[in-house]
Amino acid sequence: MKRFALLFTFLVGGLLLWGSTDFPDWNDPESPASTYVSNLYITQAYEKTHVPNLVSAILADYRNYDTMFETTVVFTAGTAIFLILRLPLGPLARRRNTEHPEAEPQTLPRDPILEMACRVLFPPTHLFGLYVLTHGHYSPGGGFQAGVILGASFILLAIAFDLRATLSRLPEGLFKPLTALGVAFYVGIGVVCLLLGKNFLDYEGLRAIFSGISPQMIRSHGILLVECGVTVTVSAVIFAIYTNLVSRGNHREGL
Amino acid sequence: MTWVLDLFLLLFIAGTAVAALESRCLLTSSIILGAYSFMMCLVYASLGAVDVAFTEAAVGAGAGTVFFLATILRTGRKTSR
Amino acid sequence: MNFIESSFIYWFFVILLMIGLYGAIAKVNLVKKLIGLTIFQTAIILFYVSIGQKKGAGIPILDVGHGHGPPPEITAAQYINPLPHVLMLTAIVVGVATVGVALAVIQRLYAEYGTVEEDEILEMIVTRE
Amino acid sequence: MSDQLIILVVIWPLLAGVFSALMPADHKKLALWGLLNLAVTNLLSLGLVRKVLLEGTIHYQVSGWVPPAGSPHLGIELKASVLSALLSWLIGAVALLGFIGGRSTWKTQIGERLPHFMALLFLLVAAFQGLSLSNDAFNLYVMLEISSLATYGLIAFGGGRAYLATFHYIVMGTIGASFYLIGVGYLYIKTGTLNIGDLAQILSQVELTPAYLLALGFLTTGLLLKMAVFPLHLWLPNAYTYAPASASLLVAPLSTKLAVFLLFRVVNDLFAGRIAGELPQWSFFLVVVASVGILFGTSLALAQRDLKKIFSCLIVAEAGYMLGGLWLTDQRGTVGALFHLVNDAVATLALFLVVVAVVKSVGGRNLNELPGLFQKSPLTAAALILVAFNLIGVPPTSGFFSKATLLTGAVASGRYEFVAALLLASLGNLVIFFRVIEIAYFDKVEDTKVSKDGQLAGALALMTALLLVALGLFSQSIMDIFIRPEVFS
Repeated sequence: MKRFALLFTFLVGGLLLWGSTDFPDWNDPESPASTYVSNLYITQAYEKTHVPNLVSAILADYRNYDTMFETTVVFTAGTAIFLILRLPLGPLARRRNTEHPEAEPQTLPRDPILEMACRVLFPPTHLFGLYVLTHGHYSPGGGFQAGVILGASFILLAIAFDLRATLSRLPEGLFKPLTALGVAFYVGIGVVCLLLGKNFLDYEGLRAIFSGISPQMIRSHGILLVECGVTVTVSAVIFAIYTNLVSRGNHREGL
Repeated sequence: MTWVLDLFLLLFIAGTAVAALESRCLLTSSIILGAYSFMMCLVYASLGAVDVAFTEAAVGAGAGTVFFLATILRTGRKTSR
Repeated sequence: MNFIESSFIYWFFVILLMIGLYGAIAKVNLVKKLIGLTIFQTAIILFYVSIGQKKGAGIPILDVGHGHGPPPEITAAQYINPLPHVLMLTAIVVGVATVGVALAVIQRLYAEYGTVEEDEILEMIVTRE
Repeated sequence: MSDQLIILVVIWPLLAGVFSALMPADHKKLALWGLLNLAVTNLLSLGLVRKVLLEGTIHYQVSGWVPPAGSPHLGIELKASVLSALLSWLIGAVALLGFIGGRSTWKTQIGERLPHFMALLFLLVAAFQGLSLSNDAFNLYVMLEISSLATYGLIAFGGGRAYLATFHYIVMGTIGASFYLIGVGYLYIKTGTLNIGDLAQILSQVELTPAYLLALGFLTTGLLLKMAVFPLHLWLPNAYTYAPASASLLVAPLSTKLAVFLLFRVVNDLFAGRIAGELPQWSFFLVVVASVGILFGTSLALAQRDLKKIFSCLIVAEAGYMLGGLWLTDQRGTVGALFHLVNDAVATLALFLVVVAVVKSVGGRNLNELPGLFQKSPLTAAALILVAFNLIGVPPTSGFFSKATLLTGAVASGRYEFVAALLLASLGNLVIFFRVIEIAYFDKVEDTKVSKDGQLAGALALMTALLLVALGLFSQSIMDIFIRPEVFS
């Protein structure tokens, strides 16, 4: 296996190096990748959407169909992990459990310094997450990053205190539906655009609701709306994945 | 003189990649993988991809490492290979 | 001479890809396999990001304050190609989702067989039948 | 509203999946909910097929970025040709029949996790629909990954040995998808666009330099991994065997077939007509791989004793048929491969429905548990025989017509090793099914009470198997209307 792996690896590596002989100069402004479609994005995106961060503009407007499915990927992963870890144990595992019963769930003793530090850190982390979400139009950031930061703040809570205490404040019945609702919100905006007579996820359709807004600003607002949906799903899924992975799916013991 | 720093960074990244794969302790491996992710962020950022760097720092180095740690805590951290 | 902004970065991508691919195929420990897979995926992200680079261009965020000023004069040469960045945001998220699912499977394998070494698991499967 | 049909086909199952996760675990209500949504998906797909037949290929710009004439596409484009519309309906129909067939196994295999299980099923349907309708190279990667992630969850749900199989699938599947991504990156470096239509237009005018060849190579290798062609098939047999029945009913018929369809897009749309003229050695190599794969898959199936595993191994062989057909550099080969795709999706569905029915009738799916099947459930036995005819290639089942078209293509391009592999595989299938039917028919058992559950499941399997005969009877018109217009000549 090792020898086969080496052979395969060097084959792939060699082929990739051979391919590089045929590339345009690496940072050439005139290469096809940086001229054909890319120039249109750079020169038109701001004019059409009023979003200075071109990455946000393309991510949540030009290619928002991709982003919708990316959110779905996150939701799918959350659901799959939930399914896998909640399965009943197989016969072999049950036998092992009766032969060597597991020690009581071990948690580290609670540490007042750590807890205090987390108390202090928790609100600014949330605030930063929301800032990253809303300021994604003007600086690096956006729905995914904000979602991960928000999710991470809850993970921090779960690590510093114990998992059960965190779950009593943020119970599974609350964040599990949120994973689905975020995706539903994103798709819902697309459907609203569709019902208002435009193509799916064409934010111009929303102008019928927000009257008196320029076509550029409605795109800007549309981007913010879908990013909110992304944030909800991502933060809930990140926390759900953590709680399930760390407790083998039974939510009894934390890190 | 930035090329010295760049070269050092790239060598260090390749080193951490190998170390993460070859370490005997899975806990060490996953922490090194976190370091690897963080240094990849530096490379992305120096290539001008600030959004990618941000996402990699949050998702790859942050959440990914925590997931690895959670799993290793619940399985085992030693490996003979 | 700048290493990161030259075709040297492509060689570096190939090296990382080879390390990751080797780890994903040859390692026996399942967590190590997954680490190899992660390195493999980051290598591809590096490849895409490096496609976007452009000599003398800045990051793809326009310098227009909070978007209320008059539209500035924009020439394409001023900004780095943003499209590969967008694609890679997607790829990173897909990568971490895959890792999460794989880790869940590893936990179940451990619960079932008491080990995360592939050869030991295969051996137990054979003896069980 | 009818302009929006193409997007509704994708987002209806997506929304259904998302809301399934929120439903309570009530089997009866969820069955109704699933049936309703799949029926709507089918109706939407049928509407799409009708619209495409009347008005020709549909191009749809998601988020409304319609490019001015002569300018490249900025947004993501969906495209429904007659073939992809047909495929979209095929997905809906297979999902519906598989859903009904899997209903009886929910109680024992799925239990209270049903809402999430169903969410993954619907997300998988949505991803499949997206794969068949998208016209953007990167969007196809995202769709591939959703379909893979949902499949991982569904397969791992089988428990026990399914876990290791899933892990292998995750590693192989991710490497495959990443290879596809590298291929797309190479094309992007050289052309600067991701839209398949624009890419094809540029590619038709350039000389095929190393970067293009590598792009083609990586796209093909990645998709071969997803198709599970020998020697990249290692993950498939175990993964499909140990998956829960209602998951394998959806995954097994469609998953590899959509990878075949993507390969068709690469060979036929992106590199239209270039392969026959400029890359004859690639065609030679891949047809040899396909021939070896067919023989290997069939002999692998011969060695198994678990009915479901036999059928899973046959999928590996069938992937070889379609790979070979696509690379024959003959139009008839491609037509045969695509018709075989449709035929094989239905045939695999019928095979796995037979497995469900067999388990219901005789209580197990190992060959030594089969005796008495003919007495206990004659309908299941009839379905088994009919599908066997299809796989062996007996007229009037569609298997005969797809194989005949593949054979004429192979003979016309002088690839006799492929001809030999096809004929030997038919012989191998004959042996496999003769052995199964022999055990099921001649070995007598004491208890010959007709199993009611088995008869019900068998009736559905028989109905699906009869669809194969219908496909066979209409094979010429299906090829003429849906497949030939799409194949580059």
